[in-house]
Amino acid sequence: MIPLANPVPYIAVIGLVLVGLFAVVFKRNLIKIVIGITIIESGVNLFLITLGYRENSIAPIYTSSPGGLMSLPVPQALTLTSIVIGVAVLALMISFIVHIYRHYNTLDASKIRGDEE
Amino acid sequence: MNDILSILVNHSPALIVAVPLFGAFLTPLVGMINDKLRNVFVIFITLLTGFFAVILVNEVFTNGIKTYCFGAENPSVNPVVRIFFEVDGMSAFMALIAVILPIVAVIYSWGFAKEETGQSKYYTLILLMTAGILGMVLTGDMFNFFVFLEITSISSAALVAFWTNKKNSVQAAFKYIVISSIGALMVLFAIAIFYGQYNALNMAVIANSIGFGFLDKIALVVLIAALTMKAAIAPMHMWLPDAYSGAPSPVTVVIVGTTLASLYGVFRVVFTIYGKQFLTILRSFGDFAVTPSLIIGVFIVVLAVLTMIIGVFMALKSNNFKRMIGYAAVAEIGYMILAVGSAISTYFIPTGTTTVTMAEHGKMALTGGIFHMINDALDIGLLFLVAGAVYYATKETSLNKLGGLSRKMKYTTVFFLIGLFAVSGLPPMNGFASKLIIYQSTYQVNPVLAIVAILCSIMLLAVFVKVFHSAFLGPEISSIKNVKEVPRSMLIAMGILAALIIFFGLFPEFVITNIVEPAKNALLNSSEYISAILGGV
Amino acid sequence: MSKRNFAAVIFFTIVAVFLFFTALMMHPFGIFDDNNQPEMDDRIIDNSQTETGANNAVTGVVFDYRGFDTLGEATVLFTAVAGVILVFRRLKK
Amino acid sequence: MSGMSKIVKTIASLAFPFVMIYGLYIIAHGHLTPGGGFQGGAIVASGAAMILVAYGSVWTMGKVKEKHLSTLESTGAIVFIGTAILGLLFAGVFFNNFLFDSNLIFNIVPTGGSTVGILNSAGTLPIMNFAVGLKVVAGLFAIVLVMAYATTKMGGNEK
Repeated sequence: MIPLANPVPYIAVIGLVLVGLFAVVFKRNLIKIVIGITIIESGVNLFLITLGYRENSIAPIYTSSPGGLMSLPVPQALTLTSIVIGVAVLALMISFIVHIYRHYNTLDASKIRGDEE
Repeated sequence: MNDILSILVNHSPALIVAVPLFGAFLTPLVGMINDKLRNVFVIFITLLTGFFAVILVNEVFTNGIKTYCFGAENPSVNPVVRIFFEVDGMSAFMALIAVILPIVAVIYSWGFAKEETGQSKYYTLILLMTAGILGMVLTGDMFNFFVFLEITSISSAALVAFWTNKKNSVQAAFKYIVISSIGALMVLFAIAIFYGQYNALNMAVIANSIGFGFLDKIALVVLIAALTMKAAIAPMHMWLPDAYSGAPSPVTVVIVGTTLASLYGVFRVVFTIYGKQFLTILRSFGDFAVTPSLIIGVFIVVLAVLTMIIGVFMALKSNNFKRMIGYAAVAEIGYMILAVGSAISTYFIPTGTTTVTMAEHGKMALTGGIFHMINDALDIGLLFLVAGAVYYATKETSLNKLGGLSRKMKYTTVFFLIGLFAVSGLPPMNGFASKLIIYQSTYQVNPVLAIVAILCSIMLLAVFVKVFHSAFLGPEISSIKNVKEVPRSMLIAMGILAALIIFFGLFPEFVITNIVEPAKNALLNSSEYISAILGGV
Repeated sequence: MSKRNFAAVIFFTIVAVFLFFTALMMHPFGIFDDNNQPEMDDRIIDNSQTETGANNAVTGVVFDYRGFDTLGEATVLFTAVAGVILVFRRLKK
Repeated sequence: MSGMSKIVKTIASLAFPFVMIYGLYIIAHGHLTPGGGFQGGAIVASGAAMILVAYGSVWTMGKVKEKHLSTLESTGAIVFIGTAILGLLFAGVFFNNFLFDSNLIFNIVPTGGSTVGILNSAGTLPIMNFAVGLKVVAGLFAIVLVMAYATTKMGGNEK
């Protein structure tokens, strides 16, 4: 029996991942490929955060908290880490693109080939 | 004295990663003072890391699995909340590979990178790459594995683009970082699935509670796809020759380590995390039972054959020294996973449906495969260093523009011959020792595999004989008349690798019993890995 | 060209179908029943104040329970900065 | 980029101190309220990036060298890993929260449950927060600065 209780957040995650994957697989512009990777990353981050939600819960912070059930802290920490990693990768990818544009004068992936000499 | 040593041994899993990280953070500051001081400092850091690796490996091989918890002396194990490092035989084996390569690369760089700008960042990134590989192979936590995977891929991509004035390097770096960041995101996706199901991130905990439902299968497929992508197994091998040939040679030597570390990730996932599920019978046809291990094994063997053949044929076609070695590296990866795939498909078969001898062959294949990992690192590393030396002396990598180097560069020629013999599996070198085991065992599994493997070896020999003929023999080419032998530091680095190759070739038994056997036993014994964390040892 | 596109479409569709089923099979959103209690997180929520002294459990996780991850993450940023500066350096001395 | 109009420059320099104070607050209260080293560092770095956009990368490069940022970043990283190593020296475990429960600084243990929050608590966490904050400020700003400077200096097509 498939548990069908409210899978909408997960479907949103999959939607984001697929949009990103679509850009990576079908687009030729390097900037668009990078945007696709960033969207996949947002999808995965959303997945992690989604896993941490608990019904009727508050943020896991005790400072002046009203009390009650708390949502899970570990996915939030993981997402934080993964966001920073995403920024780092993005910065490096963009700097490679700058150099690629200087060499080839184009951003079309099908025209960017290494020489076989 | 003994006290200090035992403290160091106790903390070696943490220190082995902390030392290169600390060194990497300090390198830019030291680099502002003096170039020579910085080089000495970096070599010192790599040697210190090597020292910690040796005492850690010694400890693991004598006393079994070593765990280290970050942040607490008496951590709670039920549930596991903190990050654990878990070093078993296989991790220790990989740690050895991971510390040998940077030492060689850093010594080589002293001469090789003397003329370049941005050396401080270059050495920083090499140290970071070392730390990343070590973290990947030592950690016992899935998310930690992901973080270190990213460290290695970012630092190696940046170093691939070291020569930003070359088209090939920059586009190879972009290709490499796209592949590796997609791979890393897939790993993260699988981690999220595990976390959602088992509320755990520790590998041992996941391995203990794993089932084989739909989500587990998805996670397995995603993990294997991501890590084989990073390990350059066909059909995702295309980035490897580009990246290997685009990067400066000493960097390539360390990148070989990152590729092997990704391969280690595949082994860890398949053997340890899913090890308990190997014998679940999915469907049986009379006497013949289909198990996950059989499916995974056959799948890996098919990929392996594809990888070997593609690698060898592309190497035959290529006309660039470094690209050729890159394709040979692809083929060598094929050998490793050929052995491991046949091991998986034969060793783990439910009792009653197989004979004991078949399992023995599987075990032997695994020994060969693991032994070949370290041999591959040494052989391919040496060949790339030779190609780097040729490039340093002539500024050329195209075979058409090289010739008659043997008269001017005697030592380099000798090192190339050693590498040639080793990579094409001729005796007395290490490549022969491991490939012989692979041939023997895969022949028992399926003769066709062994025949393909032998044919590929012969063609690899042909490839490198061609290189030897056109680059080192023959008439001198006028454009490279005033070539000189490379600086001493580069010769020393090549000498270290060559000495290890000959040593491994002359005493394979010694190496197998002391290093390879513990690694193999660790892979085959996933319950020990689990109980080291959960079961109070 | 179109053959390659066709293969890409097939690949994309297969991935989409499998991911969709993954979404359906995940545990229900926001609901933790008896055999699916988040033991690790509950332990952190209960003890983070007394074990780390931090009121913010997330900071407790980031810097104490999983502090080594944060070191790795800081290292990733350091690596990226080093990489960017390396890539944009002057090539001639 | 030679900088924007005088209005933008004035507004940016007026807003910069507030952004900075907000970022520092986020870093300092990381162990009590939502936020921490990364988030606060990102805020301060974006404030610095605002100055960069307003005044142009050439002017900014004249004031701040990437070498200094690199030093600052290394310092942050060394403080971070140094705190972890001090845990090894004082408490015998790498990454131990050795200040917590000691009689030095940041040593107040909150009583469980909902509290107002005391700044002087949480052991090594605030130190690590500051180290990471320093690192993130220097790192992100270095990335932005180097990219902006390199692309203005060398133009689009020059090799």
